[in-house]
Amino acid sequence: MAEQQDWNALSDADFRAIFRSWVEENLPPELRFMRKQRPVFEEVAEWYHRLAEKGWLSPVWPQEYGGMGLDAGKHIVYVEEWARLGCPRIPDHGIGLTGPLLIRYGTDAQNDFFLPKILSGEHVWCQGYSEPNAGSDLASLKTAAVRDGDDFIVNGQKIWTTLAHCANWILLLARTSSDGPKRQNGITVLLVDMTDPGVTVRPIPNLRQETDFCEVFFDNVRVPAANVVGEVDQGWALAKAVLGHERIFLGAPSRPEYAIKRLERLAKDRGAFDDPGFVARYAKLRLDLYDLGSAFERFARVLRAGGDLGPDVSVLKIFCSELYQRITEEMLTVAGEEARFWDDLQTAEGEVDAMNLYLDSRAPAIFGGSNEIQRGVLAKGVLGLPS
Amino acid sequence: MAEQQDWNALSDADFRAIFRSWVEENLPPELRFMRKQRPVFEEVAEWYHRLAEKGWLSPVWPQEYGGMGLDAGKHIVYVEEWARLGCPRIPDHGIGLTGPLLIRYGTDAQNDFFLPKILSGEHVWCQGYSEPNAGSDLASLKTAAVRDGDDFIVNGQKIWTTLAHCANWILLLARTSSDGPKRQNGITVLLVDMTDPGVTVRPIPNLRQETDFCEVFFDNVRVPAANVVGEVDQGWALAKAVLGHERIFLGAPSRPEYAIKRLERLAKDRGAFDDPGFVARYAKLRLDLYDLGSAFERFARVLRAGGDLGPDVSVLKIFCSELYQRITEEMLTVAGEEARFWDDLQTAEGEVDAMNLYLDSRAPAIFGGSNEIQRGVLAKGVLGLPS
Amino acid sequence: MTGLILDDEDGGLALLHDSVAGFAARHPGPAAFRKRRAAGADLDRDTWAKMAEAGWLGLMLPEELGGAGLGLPEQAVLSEALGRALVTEPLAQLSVFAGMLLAGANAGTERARLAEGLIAGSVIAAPAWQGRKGAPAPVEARVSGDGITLSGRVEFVSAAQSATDFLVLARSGGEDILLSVPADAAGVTVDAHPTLDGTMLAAVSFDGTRVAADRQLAGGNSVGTALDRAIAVTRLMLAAEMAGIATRAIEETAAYTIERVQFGKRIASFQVVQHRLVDMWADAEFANAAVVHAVETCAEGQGLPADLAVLAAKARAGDAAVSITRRAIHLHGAMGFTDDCDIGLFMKRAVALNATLGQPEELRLQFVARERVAA
Amino acid sequence: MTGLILDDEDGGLALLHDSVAGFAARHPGPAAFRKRRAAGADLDRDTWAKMAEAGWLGLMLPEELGGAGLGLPEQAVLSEALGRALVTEPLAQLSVFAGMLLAGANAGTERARLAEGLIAGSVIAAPAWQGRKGAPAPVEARVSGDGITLSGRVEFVSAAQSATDFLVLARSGGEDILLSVPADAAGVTVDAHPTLDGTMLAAVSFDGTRVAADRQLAGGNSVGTALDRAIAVTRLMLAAEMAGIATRAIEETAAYTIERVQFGKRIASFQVVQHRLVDMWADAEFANAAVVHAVETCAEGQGLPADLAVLAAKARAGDAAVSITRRAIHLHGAMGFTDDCDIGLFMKRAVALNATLGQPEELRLQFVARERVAA
Repeated sequence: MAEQQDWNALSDADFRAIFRSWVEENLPPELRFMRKQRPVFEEVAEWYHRLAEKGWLSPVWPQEYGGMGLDAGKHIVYVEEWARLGCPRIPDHGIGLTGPLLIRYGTDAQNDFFLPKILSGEHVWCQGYSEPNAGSDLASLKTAAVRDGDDFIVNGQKIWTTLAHCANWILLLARTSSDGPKRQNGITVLLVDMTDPGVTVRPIPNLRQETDFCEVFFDNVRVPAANVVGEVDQGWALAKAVLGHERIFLGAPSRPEYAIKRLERLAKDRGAFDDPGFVARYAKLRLDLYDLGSAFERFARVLRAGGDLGPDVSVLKIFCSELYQRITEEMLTVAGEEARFWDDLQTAEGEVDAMNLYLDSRAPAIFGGSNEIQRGVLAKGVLGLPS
Repeated sequence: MAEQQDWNALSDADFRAIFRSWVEENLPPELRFMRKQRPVFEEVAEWYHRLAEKGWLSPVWPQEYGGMGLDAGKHIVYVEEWARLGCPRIPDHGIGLTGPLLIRYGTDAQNDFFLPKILSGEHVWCQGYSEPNAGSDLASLKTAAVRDGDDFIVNGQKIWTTLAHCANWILLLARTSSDGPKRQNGITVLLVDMTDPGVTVRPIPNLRQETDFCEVFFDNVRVPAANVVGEVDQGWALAKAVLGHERIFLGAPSRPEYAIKRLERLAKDRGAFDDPGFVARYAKLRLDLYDLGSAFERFARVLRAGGDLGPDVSVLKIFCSELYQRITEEMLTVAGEEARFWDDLQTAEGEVDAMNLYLDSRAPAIFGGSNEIQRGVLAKGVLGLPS
Repeated sequence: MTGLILDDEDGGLALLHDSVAGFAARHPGPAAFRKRRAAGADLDRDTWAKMAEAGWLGLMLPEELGGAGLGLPEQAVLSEALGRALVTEPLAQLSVFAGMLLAGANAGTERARLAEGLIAGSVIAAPAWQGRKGAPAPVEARVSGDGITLSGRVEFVSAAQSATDFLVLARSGGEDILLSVPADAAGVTVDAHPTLDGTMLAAVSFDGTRVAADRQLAGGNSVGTALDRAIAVTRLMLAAEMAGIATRAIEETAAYTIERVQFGKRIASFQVVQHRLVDMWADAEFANAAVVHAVETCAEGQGLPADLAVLAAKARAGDAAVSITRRAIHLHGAMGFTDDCDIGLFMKRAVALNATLGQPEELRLQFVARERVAA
Repeated sequence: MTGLILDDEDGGLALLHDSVAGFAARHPGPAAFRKRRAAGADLDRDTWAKMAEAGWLGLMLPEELGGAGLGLPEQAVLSEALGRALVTEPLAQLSVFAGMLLAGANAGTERARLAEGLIAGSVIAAPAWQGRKGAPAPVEARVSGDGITLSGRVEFVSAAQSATDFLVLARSGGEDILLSVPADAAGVTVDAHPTLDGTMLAAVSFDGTRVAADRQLAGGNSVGTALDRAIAVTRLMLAAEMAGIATRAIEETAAYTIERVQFGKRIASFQVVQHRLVDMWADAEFANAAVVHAVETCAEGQGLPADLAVLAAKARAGDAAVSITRRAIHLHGAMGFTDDCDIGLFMKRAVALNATLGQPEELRLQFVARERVAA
């Protein structure tokens, strides 16, 4: 049984120290600062199980469900240290999405069945939201779930489903009605077993020629009505509501921070710090990162004080994703004639995955709501600009 | 009587040489590279009259009307040399706007009366287009001209009327009808004597605390119907049509060219060329200017070959105005702690009007169709993007 | 959320902030700017007296000098609010900078006189210490008998025409000294030029100017320490003032574009305008965040982290204020290009403050150089 | 108007341009890119043979060498069209660069053999002359008897795996020489690594590699002259190729955004998307203009103006192609982030060409340095 302790009673510094020292002892060295942004379950299984054993796998779940029960402030410390120590990302849709949704809206039966299987790693979840014609405009989704006795019959297609090829359960948004005046109505959250007949997964290689997202096809898939979360037709509000303080992490500086360290390594090795032109460009990037930290802190302070985030937090995600891009673009400038190689660059202090980061940096400005969508949200939600 | 010669028969180089040597002999030295972008008539009267005497005041008017009759290619040379030699801008709405409009659409009586008075400087024209609520959206103009016997009675207000305070005639767009489905219909071009009763001019000081534009108020101003150009209600098409190849000059590199020379002078004096950070920023600006020249040439070539400009020429105006701003912004960076002074900065090679240029550079991105309007035109007219 | 968000348990900061808004309602900043500009003055003594009455001068001077003994958060909130209201009297130089110099000076009668007058608004003690490139450039001092003789020239002196005293950095026998010089002393010449923000900056020359020895306020290493501290704190307050300008400029521009109709639509409803406003707002938010971070880091003590935070805040707020106000002018269309429209005054003030005590490029290079030396 | 607009009185350029479009319809570039990448190859010999058949290799080689004797405009139009069609075989290196080296070499049997084979596609003569930072780095040559012995290592060699010969820059007794080395000669080692654009670049080492003396193609100052000329002309053709990529990328993206519907609207109807597309188009236009300007300036003769024009064109086209394709990926949304979508291949090719023979920043600094020395 996992350790039970009121982590929130500790000071941030104490909690940080405890977390850090345990990670340093328990995180297998070969998993630190993995090149791959999105390892599959098998690659990080050992780390997953150690966290689960310790009770540290799910930071925000209440302790009664096997989580750490961290408040938002402590959760920020957890995420910060995770990044700083180079912990690999684990397939976390079960921990971060399905779990919180069930804890908030699930039945006891759903919780009893699903939550332990997330912690054990038996169920690996993915998120079935986007469709080919419902990306930025998610509410236009068409995958249909039609009632048939005690079941729903699901037909349709999802896309950009991260790590679907190594998941066995999918949290599905499906259309159960299209009568209402608003397209947001008539959407239902379903828990779907991907090993059921009729589910097909097709991986989509990305710009890095790796697979971290997939298409998922549903051909008359039978899903028990017991697997509906919350009310039928009310899934949109559910899916939105579960995104709470976690929205801050979309703007956490960890990716640009990692990238700038690699930029510094490359620049040092290639003598770029002797070039004042580079130093001036680097200074701009360095200060942008520094100030992103200050801006992140501005929102973290709200959470620490027990407040809620407003729509303004999107500003972090925009700035962070664009900064990440600019840092990786500068890496290619420093790489000079070498900025053509697919493989990592060699330096005296180790490898620099310049191209890997450059290509990866194209993604965060698109995913999780493109930066254009975010700017629209800010225009309306913060500045109150008219339609 | 002015010299008559078929300038278009000369090579560009020959014409350039003839033009240049005459200007160098005849342009009063104190008028070269004037600090003021928009001198009033009196300040440049001598230069105006010398040009008129020589027959070189109106480059594109046909020779029968006292112009040079230059084709577009030669006109470009004329304008290029004008800028290169630092000729001051003259109040040129009569030459560039009223004259061409009358030559194309005016009656013989109008031409006989007005054209000579433009050449003599007796009539100084301004352009009465914009209104307080009709700027970017010019077609929504409301200044009304109502038929009353042989006259029109004009009531309304114009704004951003350049040099109206030293003009005595105004080329007015007024609404004569608002029946049609399109707001562009029902607009008429009127020639209005500003000394007539009911015309009031209020200068508007600009960011540089100089006056180059005004408000003009019309209070029951009586305008003879003989002063209508073209047909009543058909003025919109007229006003548009007269903007022919001259649109290229909105993107002529002369302002950024002048600004970069001043930047170089300041940078040299302040030792900035020893700072590689500055040199890198300067290099970007320098190459932008160089490439603007190549892009300008791309369109000039079309004109030289006798072709017409498409909507794509707007790209020059956007790039040019934004480059002008960036150059003047860099001047303030080089000026360092001095970038607070209102007056010109002193250098060993003479004055640098850093602040004057910085403030002036705010204007071209707004006037003559804001850069946002221009981008909209390009989106529709060149890329064919849908509404 | 917007503006400076600092811990304010007793509500004192909010009170201070509101007091500026009240002041600005009675004495609108833009009008005062234009009036002073038209007069060719470098300080409006009436306004200054009212600011003294409000208790805003020498806010951070210790209580033993008669000051309010308040800290960086209070001064930052005041400066931000003044920026937002476009109150452009040179508080950063005459209250913050001068105050920090006096706080770092030796106890004594002259210091007490200056501090008292500074707080009351009766003494205008103008710091005079910069060379042409902005770095410290002491004038030459010769001590003889019970007097000190000064020769040399300093640049970028605020309120030199209105000054009662100059706080002069001088060098005597290999040692820096700080002393006050009566503005009307023999051999003092003021060469003032108008600035973009409707005030004047002067070069001040001392040609054998003689002052009594008891006019010396500090000597030795403490001078450099006080000067460095004055520069850092003033930079921070300039950053706060620019953050205020930035925040106000985005508010004004949002309001204008919501009001202004073209093509039958409010121009704030055009997507391109919306996204530009969002970017401007984001820049202002980052400026506010950087200022808050610097205030808090400085409150934790002096040293490298505090120095870095101040450099970052001044650079960020300067870039934000200047570029936001520029974009604001553009979004005001032709109206923005007129002198009648206040938005231009905000831009001019932002450019002037940004050029004061180091522009962003220079501050960023200092940041990186210091951080990398320490690494 | 769009693309390269050059004087084309006899319509020869248009014909050449159309021939590439026809070729690309039969042999689509993206498919060939993926196929070669999957094979780990640095050249697709089938495609190369077809390009030879089309008469595209050694286009500028003089007629006495069996070439078409065409000029810069023809090569530029070809390169632009290849860029637009994403035909990514290394023509710039194996035809343009190698061709210019051969054109500048001494007459002789070996030159004739190489030129003939180059044109026919049977000889793959890979230039081998760069050091790690991209500058010329001759290997060491020792002449003895009727042979030459080479030792050293060069970087960034295109098609090294497929090469039949290397065109090697070497230094012998203080003098540069250019010679051809059989790819299968003893002591030649090829260390090839995959590149972003689905090909391979190699470091090639010579360890006591011995070739016959008649393999020397040039010596003395003419080597440097030929190399400089090869660099300049190749830079220009890379610029043309990148202008083609830029133009195509904006066309593809306009088409995609017109097609793609979200929120019930074509995304190309959103004003923010429209303005971004306009900016991308403008960047492509400027790239095209810079290339045309450079072609014409070079046609007027070698010298500083020609050199400056080439530096400007490569810098402009490089920045344009890279940044346009990046924005294009973004506007393709998640689709753009997939390997299935061709737009990513255009971006990868643009990055690779931009990194070849000098990136924009470096070229701009060269431009300014040369211009200011001359001023």
